[in-house]
Amino acid sequence: MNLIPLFFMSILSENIILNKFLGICPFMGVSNKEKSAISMGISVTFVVLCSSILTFLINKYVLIPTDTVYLQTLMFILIISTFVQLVEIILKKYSKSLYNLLGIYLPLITTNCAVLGIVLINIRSNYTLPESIVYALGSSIGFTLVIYLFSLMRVRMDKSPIISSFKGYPIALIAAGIMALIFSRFVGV
Amino acid sequence: MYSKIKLDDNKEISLKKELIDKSDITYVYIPLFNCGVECKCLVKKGKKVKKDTIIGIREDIDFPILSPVSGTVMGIEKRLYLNNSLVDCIKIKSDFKNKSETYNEVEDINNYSKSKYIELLKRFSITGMGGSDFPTFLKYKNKVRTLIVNAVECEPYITSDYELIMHKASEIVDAIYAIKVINNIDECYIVIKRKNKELYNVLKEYIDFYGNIKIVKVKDYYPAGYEREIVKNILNVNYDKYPSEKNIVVNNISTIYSIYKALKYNTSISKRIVTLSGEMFRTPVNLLLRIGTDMSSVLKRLDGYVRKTKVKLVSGGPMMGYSLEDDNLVVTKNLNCILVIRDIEEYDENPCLKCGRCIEVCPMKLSPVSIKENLSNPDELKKLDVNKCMECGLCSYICPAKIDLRSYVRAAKKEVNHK
Amino acid sequence: MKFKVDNGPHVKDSDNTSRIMNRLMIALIPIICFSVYKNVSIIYRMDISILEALKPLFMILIAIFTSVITEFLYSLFILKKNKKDLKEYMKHSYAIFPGLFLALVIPLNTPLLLVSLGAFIATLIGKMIFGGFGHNIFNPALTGALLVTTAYGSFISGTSNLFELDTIGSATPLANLANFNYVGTFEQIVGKFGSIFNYIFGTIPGTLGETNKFLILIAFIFLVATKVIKWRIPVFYISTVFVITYIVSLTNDIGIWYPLFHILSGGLLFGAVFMATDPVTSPITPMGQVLYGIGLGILTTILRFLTPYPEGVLTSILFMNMTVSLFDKIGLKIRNSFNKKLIYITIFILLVISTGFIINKNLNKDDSSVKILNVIKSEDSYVYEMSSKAWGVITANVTIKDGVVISVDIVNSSSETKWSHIVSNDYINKIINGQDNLDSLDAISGVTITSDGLKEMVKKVIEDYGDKYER
Amino acid sequence: MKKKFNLFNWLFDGNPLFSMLLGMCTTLAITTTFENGFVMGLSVTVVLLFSSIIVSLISKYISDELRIPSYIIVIATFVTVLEVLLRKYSIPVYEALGVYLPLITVNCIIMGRVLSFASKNKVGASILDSLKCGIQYTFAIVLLASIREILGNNSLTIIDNLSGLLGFKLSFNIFPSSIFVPSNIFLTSAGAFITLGILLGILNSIRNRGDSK
Repeated sequence: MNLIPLFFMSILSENIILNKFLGICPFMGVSNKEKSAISMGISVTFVVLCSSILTFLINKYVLIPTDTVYLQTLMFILIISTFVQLVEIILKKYSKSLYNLLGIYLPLITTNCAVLGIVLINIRSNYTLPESIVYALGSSIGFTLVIYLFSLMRVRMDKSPIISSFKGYPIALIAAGIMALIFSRFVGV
Repeated sequence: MYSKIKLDDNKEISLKKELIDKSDITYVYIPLFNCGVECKCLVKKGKKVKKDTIIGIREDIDFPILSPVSGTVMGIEKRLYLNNSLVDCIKIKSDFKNKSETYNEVEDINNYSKSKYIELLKRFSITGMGGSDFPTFLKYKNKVRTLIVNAVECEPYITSDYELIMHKASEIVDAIYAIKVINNIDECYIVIKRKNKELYNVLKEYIDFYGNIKIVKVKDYYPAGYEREIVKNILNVNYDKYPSEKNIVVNNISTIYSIYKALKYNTSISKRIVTLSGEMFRTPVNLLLRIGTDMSSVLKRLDGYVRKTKVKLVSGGPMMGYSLEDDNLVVTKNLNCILVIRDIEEYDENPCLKCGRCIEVCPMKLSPVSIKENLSNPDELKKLDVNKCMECGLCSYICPAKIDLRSYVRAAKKEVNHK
Repeated sequence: MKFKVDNGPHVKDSDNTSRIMNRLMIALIPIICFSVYKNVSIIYRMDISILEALKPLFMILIAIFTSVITEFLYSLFILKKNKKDLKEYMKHSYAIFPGLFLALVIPLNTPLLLVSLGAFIATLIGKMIFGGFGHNIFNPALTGALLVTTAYGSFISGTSNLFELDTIGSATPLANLANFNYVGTFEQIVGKFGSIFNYIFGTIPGTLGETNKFLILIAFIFLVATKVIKWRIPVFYISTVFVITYIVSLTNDIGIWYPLFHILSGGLLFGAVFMATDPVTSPITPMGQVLYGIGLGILTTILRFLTPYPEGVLTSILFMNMTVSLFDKIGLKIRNSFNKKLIYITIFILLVISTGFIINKNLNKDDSSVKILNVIKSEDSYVYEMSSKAWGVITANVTIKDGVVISVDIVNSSSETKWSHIVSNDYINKIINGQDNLDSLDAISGVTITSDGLKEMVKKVIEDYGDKYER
Repeated sequence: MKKKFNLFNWLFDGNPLFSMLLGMCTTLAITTTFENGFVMGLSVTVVLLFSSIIVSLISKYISDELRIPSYIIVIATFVTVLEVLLRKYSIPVYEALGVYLPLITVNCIIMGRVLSFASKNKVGASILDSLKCGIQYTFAIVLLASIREILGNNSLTIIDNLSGLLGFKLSFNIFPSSIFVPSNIFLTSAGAFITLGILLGILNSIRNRGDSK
């Protein structure tokens, strides 16, 4: 799988949210304002990129040699949460503005399925290092794209007279379903 | 890029008949109200007043309110003002002698000094007669480089300015020249619709006599007669709030005539032409009415209603005018038309089609539908610069879903301004 | 005497929503009549039953009937409207259009049951759940079409398409183009369907709405003159597609007919004039519409060239429906200053040109239609995961044991592949038995592309197995 | 009158999936067959049970800001144990759940339940609560899985991947294929979203109608 199709595939047809269902909790929760959607996306991209590199290295040089592959889940979760803690401290100290922009979402990411999901898929489909970086980058861009598009639609849906039992989550799910259908038509780009 | 909307102005229906003089009435009601500000009454019941005596004052700019007739003050009563709100007016019983306090004929009206001119405008309470009722003397306070006389009358049905020009063209041009000399204005323009050929011929004769007053013809589209629109069309200048920022003064043609009366005869204008028109009015006509007449008596005498259940009485033009509850409206200097039109009920609102016509039609390039949708968050409203809206009503006019967008924009204005 | 008081302007424009919708209906009628005439005239020559001939008419009637009934029942039971204002509600919610547009977009050979299901879904999920008329985000007809073609795709292509089997052996012009890897001579791509005029006057296979381009053009002029649709969207949409395909034709030095072919074939013209300009699901601001049109053009060309699905219009319109409020935001921001508009226009034009070159680059890559996805070694045989771009993408697992292919099972196939034919002729076993001289095995009529695809796959596996594992 | 022990209300009002919409990451993906749903529900319940026991025991000794990382470690260990067991005993189930098995650690239900309930109450109460929450979640996920499978390919596989363990296969078709033609859209991701959306809508309307009566 050379890199370019992998990159586009991970954004469009194999989109993390719409095709693999990872990261739906923030997808439903956070995407009511465009600003919060974008900042969520950026923070996820930031964390996923670095943690996938980290996990790849650790998996290659620590887990496989010592044949403790089953410790993967535990190890990755630890890496991700410590990494998020690290990022929070760095941001707080160095760039205050970036911190207020991303700050509130960082703790949310540790419990976000998308981050661990992307990392695990990278390892499970045994991508090489460049491939896993491209895949991580692609899926987090896909994540941000879908969350941003969805927040655009959410703003409009909140204003329209949907019947009470479908307001809120059910209509959001149906709209996400249609989005998933549209994204699945982009196969092979 | 906005497509210019041409309204079918059916003005000719009120020009068929000759001007009828209905100005001899006994009771006169002068509203203690100017440009949205309440005024104080200075006279008590039973006091004898002459024409042009000061009977009320607007404290903040001490602008006088004058009596149009000589007679005795009967007291204060509530009457309907043209914006459909009850206002207390001074009731005066006219003694038909019509003696004016300050009347004297002046030979040469050009040699007033600027300060005397402004003092005159204030003394004879000259206000904008196009509908704004704005005290004219404030406009002439600082240096004036261009004077624009607005005779476009772009609202449908209204022909009162048209009628005035046909009768008083020479006096108007004399007044324009006098103002030009007094304030040493560089350029003077009279703006008329290209369509009104007769006005052009009538004015041309007198204009040639004075030389450097120019007549400008404007295309016949709806908000052509608006201050901002005229200034942009002729001088290609955009001002923020008032034209006086760019030393421009825009006066309605009837205001010029009232200035003429003040300069020539030192008296205030006491009569004004009001168009009475509309499909539901059997004989549309132009009336010469005294300021302060109560329309209900005039209308009863004419009794021209085509009796139908769904009827609307509108003061001013159909686009900018206010619909009135009752017909006991009081004639004021800025009332130029009374309409009796059918209330079309198929104007009920249905969901917005998002067709984008209101955006294309807005002369100030605003987006009324986005303003309607963002009523709840004020920071978005600021970005849509709501205050530039001149409430011409075109967005509500063009909307196929018949949504009254102008009232949403008005609400947004209130929301943004009171913050 | 008391008068009625309201604060709006007291005289209003005579035009209103129902008149706009009537004019839209008038514009559609000639297109419907032509499609019915076309089907009847073709069948007349082949003397098939009248019922079959009038299928387009039945399709449209059933679609309209279902969508009106669904809306009626929805407002009766779920919105709980009482008798009086139910009539009023129905008058103002234009229930006909989701069904009608669906009938005009869905391929001709969909069984009637599916058409009514599509109309039901289009009205219910496409429009009513989002809040009824004026509040839906996606174009209802297209949502219905997308859901139905994805859900029962194999069903649609299963039944024989009367029109195709008759005159031209294979599928719509666009599918045919896909087989030639999007680049070919005039003969191969256009010639097969007669001259360019056939395209304009619609004697080529395709869905109901997209056949007669001439009528669509007339309808476009009529609709723009009477201010029914937003003219900027179709104009910029079609010119973008023209520019991009022109770039592709220039770089591969094909004639000017190539961009014309792209515009006149498939659902582009009908989609641009009727579907993309559906007022509710398109941007409001003028500049937003311009950028929306250009975006649509870029997406459609990408979808047409780079994805196995021949038809790009449906998906690109639905995708762009999601970004409508983004384009409105941009439109509002730049409405006053000319140079901001210039910046956005140049950005989008650069995008258009770069898409042209990107497509061109991907085209020349000789991705032969058959690809080996990956090879899994089980006990003694190898399982090849193959994908072949026949009519849409088919992926299959071919197991080969020391040189002999023992089984070919299809993993998944795109919606347009016709499986009933392949299964009925037990074609797979034929391939397996005659696998040593596959070239002599001829394809099944009517399903030429799919059978060729399968043959190619098996040939590739044998050849690859030969040089990798034989030694 | 004593509130009738209404199974319907007990199942739905507080149901993590339907009312609070937690744990959707793992639900939608693998509920293509009844059995997958059932197995996922079971494994989530088991993990939830054990981790809430452990957490309720040790919550007193852990200082406040270390709470989240330590609880994650507890949950992760249990998930790894589950993973190893599954890999050892029934490969097909492990294959079926795939990536989503380790993702249970990040499942919002478990973290939510553990943080909000287990860390504050005694062992007994937290066991009961986790059981209740587990059963509710399994019921919800099984309901969704069966709907999707019936509509998807007109069958209901109860035991298929587990056959290695239990020895017998049990799956049967629901409607005779002449009447109802299944479409595989319900098995794709789009189908999952739409089915869950409509399901939630219907459940809300039932509950609203129930309240308004």
